[in-house]
Amino acid sequence: MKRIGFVLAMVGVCAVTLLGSAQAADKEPYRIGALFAVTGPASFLGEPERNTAEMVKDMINASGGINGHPIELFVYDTEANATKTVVAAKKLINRDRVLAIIGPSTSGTSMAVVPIVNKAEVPMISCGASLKIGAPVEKRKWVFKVVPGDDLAVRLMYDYMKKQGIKKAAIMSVSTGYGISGRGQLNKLAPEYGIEIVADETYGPKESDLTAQLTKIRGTGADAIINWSIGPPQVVVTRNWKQLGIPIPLYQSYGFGSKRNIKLAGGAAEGVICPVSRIVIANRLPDEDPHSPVVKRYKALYEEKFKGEVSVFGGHAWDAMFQLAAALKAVGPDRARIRDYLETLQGFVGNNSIFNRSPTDHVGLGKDAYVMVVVKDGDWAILE
Amino acid sequence: MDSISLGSQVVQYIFTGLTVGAIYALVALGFNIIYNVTEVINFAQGEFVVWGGLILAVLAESLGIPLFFSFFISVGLVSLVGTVIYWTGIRPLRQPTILTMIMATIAISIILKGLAMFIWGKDPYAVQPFVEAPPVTLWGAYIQAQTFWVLGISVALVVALTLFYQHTLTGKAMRACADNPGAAGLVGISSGRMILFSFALSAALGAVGGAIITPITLMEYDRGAMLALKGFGAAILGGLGNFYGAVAAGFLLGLLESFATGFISSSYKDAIALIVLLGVLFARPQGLMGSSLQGDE
Amino acid sequence: MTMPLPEKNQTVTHIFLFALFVAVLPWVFGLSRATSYYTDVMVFVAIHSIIAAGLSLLLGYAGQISLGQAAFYGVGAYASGILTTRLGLSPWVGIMAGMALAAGLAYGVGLPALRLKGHYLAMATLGFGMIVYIVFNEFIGLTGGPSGFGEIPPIHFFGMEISSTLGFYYLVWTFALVVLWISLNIVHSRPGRALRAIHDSEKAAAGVGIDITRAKVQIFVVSGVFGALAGSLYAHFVTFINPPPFDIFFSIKVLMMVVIGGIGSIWGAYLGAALLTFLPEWLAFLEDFDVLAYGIILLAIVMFSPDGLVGLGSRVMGRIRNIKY
Amino acid sequence: MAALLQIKNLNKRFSGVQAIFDLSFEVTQGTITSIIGPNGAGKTTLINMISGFFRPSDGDILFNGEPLSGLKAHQVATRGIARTFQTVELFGRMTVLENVMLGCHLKSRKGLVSSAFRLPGVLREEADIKTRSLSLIETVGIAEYASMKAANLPLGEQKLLEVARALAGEPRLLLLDEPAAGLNEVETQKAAEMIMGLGERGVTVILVEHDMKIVMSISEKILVLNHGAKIAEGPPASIRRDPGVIKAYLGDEESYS
Repeated sequence: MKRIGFVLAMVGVCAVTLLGSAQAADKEPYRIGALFAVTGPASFLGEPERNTAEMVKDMINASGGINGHPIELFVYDTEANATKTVVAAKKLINRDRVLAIIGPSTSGTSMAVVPIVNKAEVPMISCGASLKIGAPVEKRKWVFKVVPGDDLAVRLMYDYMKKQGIKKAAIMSVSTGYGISGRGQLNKLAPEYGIEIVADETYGPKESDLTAQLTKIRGTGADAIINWSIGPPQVVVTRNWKQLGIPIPLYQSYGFGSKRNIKLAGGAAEGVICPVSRIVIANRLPDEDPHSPVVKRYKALYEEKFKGEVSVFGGHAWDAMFQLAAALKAVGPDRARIRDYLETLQGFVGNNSIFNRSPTDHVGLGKDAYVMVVVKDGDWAILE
Repeated sequence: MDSISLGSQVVQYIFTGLTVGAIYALVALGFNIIYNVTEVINFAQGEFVVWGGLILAVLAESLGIPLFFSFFISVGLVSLVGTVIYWTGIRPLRQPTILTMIMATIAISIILKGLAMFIWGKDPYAVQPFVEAPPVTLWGAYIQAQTFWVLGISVALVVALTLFYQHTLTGKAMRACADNPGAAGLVGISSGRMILFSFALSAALGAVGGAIITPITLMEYDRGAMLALKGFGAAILGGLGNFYGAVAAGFLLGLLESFATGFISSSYKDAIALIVLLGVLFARPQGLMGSSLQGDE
Repeated sequence: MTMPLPEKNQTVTHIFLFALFVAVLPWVFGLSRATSYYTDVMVFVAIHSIIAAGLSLLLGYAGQISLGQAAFYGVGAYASGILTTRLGLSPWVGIMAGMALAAGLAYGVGLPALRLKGHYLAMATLGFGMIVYIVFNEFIGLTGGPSGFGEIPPIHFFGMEISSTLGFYYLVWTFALVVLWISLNIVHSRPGRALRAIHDSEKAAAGVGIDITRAKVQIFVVSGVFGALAGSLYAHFVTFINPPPFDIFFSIKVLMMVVIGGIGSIWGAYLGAALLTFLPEWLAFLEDFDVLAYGIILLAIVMFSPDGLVGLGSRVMGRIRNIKY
Repeated sequence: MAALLQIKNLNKRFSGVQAIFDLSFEVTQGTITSIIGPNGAGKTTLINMISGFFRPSDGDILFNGEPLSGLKAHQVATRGIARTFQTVELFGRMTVLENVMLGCHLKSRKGLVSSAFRLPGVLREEADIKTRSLSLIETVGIAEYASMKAANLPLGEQKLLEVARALAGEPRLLLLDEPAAGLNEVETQKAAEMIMGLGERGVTVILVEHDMKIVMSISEKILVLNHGAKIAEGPPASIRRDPGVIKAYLGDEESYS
């Protein structure tokens, strides 16, 4: 059944491509810029984002563009480096004359670009997670954000932990922007949930062994370990946790939400608890979940096209692209009006949340961006 | 609730330090092998480790070739990479000064990293432990089986290298270069062959490091630079060109990091290791590598 | 490398011509939309040139390697950023404070480190750079940690706020040209001659009464001050700082600028900074392969022109001259 | 006349090997003193200790009545002691003129800051140094090579350049370590004349040399070392007849007469 659906969809896409390219060609393209960390230390963000943005562009162009205008997408690799990002942003604005910018991928590079887009008056939809990107609104007139803040994930996790009767938690985090942001929220919100932080360990993104940190934590009498990182260390910590036979549960950040991590951990991931984005558990989402159609569509398209597992991060680019497309469709190629549209966007259903923005909230995310899951039999199982 | 006695913690830190230190030691040895013949630090050394691990992952996990064979094929292939590097990147250098050779090795490391990204992508790869076995309990500490492989193979390599340098003709010739660095020069057929051989050997050593550590740590394309830096630190701490120094310094750095994590702060473990390293460097009497002006000849 | 002593007027003339070239460049770039953003790239070329000039003095003239220049760059950036945003001080105070702090650090580190030779010195400066980088990451209260901080105010010049790219372009190139002038002055004078002497023979240098340690530390301090100046300018241009631009890989990049440009030539440092800053822009069309191409180009330059772009240029000029006669 | 240099009970040991053994002697201002002895007698070691390159194991070196102990090489140079090296140590990548200008290092003042900003006086001092250096190059007779790189000079001229560079610092004491080694007949003659000229200009010279013709013809005093110890000291005429010297050193020296 599914396969036939796919084939039909592909045939449809091809047909629309032929028609659309003929249709869209005669109108001036809409130029959109994108700044993604395709290579470098944050490529786990930038690569799926780039892939997704290109895919969405192709989809829109294949279906005849926006009001007949095709999208022209300019993607530059920031390597997660502020210097490169600044130059690339200037290039997008001055050379490519884009109507709006999607990205940058990381919080740091997003912050570096904020003053540039504000000055040039170019709307930007950042794919960084930090709360500072979207606030204070007075200083972020042209800046919007699609990624749920870490506070949402932390709150969901603490809520669950509280129900499990956990009183003392040990934090481990990677010493990058991703880890430090999560670590900050973990420390800040713990008292609200009556949780005491008994250890706060960090490690580098290329750490090869974390048994020393785990051993130190064992000596603190913690009830649970929370690891906030992305990439290889979160697999290493999972394996080390199993190897050391540590009897307390291991919680991970939403970055763990990839089947690949379960596979790399080679069985050690059984029992790991983490908040994940809906895209990770797309197949199990009930149909009544309002995100279900978006998430399932995105997952199907991405995995078909790129032959790899869809990631939560690519979903940010999906949301950003479609928000921009909606704006362009409604107001046309006018930067100021695109900004106004994005600022008052209501009821936009994205991968993680339903967006309801306002002049006082340039993020506009709901509180239910994540779902708690546990690894069971090599797959995710929804908790509660 | 979980707890662990101080003694068990110490044992755990020792084994963690030794495991990590073994890799530093192997990288440092690789530096020394090339340094002794050419007086050059090959900054692409870390990439050999990465390639060793990644090739092993492909052979053993994706192609399903038995681990034993995969291991040797991987080491052989990386050693070939080392040879190719010498032929294409080092030998064609005109008027090679130490600085241009270092620049060349940095450029080569960039190329190798770029190639690895192209071939394997950006995701990490895993390899199963050499032998599936439960962790060993030692005074309340848990030691994974692979750790013993890492330590055993590292020690075996050091012994083999020592025998090689003392008892084979090639080894003796390379040692002659080491005893009189510079005098052998960078020109001439025989020293050219020695350099070629040193690249192949140090690449093989790096590959072994990558192969034995990947089951513990995973491996991905951009890990090389950090490994090279740590290994460089070990090579310097041990005294450039000194094999036993490199091994001792590698283990020492690994232990320092793991104890600093355990008893001070994991945030500053690298800083602590570096401060110790700098302290040793600054306190080192001038005689060895210091100013020849004040030395006693 | 011959080092003729140019007459004073010759140096000044060269700098003046170069200044003219730099001054009209944005207008040339502005002619085509495709190159308009090159003005921004050129701002970074100027910033990179300043830090590379410092390393060129240290490495090309005194023969002392440093893999820790990014630390000074970061110290300048953070000093400027913290003093202006937290204490509301003038950016000029921030710049001066950054340079003073870098000078102190360079003195403190240089005194023990510069007694070391070759690879040992490389390791010591590398370690210094890594420690400073860890400080940037971990002293979160002061530096904002990995997340960094923003809203660093622009520089005011005689009451005029310099926040446009073009305005900053002229400001930063003024600094870069002054640094060029200072560096060339040092090279072509008594202290510069002493540095080159140390590079050639430490024995003979001591024999003619040159205080080797002092000379090395002095020039290390100068290189640190230049690095901090570059960092401060970076902070006020980008207005946001976080640690990655100041990591050890930037130190290695500065080293490559100096070597690729042509070691033992201040002009070479500027040329190298320009090439290594523009190269990624030119290679961007290769997308994920740009890293590979970048490495291959670097290797090719090292291979075919070990004395860098300056050497390549002078050989080409020589050949042209031969054809003429 | 007062002694410019006094060596008192000087000893130098290299990891157990006694290179200089309880050596004492004096050098009078304005004279040429030669130090001779078979290879390994400790001549160069002595020069290295006087010039601050080696530290004595014990004993004193007094220059102008003040001890030099503990001073580094460049500080010794500051006191007015210049030297040449047995194996020529030039600044090979710099021109002949620049080499001599470096010799003026101690006789010029301008530091980093004033040079960096071209403060007043920098150019004038630079011009002065240049003029003085050019005249010194002329004095030693290598004027035609002024703009050649030092490493490309013939050996004889390199040795002369070293002397010119040493003289540029206007030293009170000049230590010459085998200035004639490797030179041909004509060059040697030239060197000898030049050294004589130095003495006449009031520079005190200590000469280490194997060429006995030079030593005998220009020295006012000769010090003979063997195995690090002094075996004779006196004017050429007495050294020539000293049986100990002849036995230890001159016995097999056919060329001597």
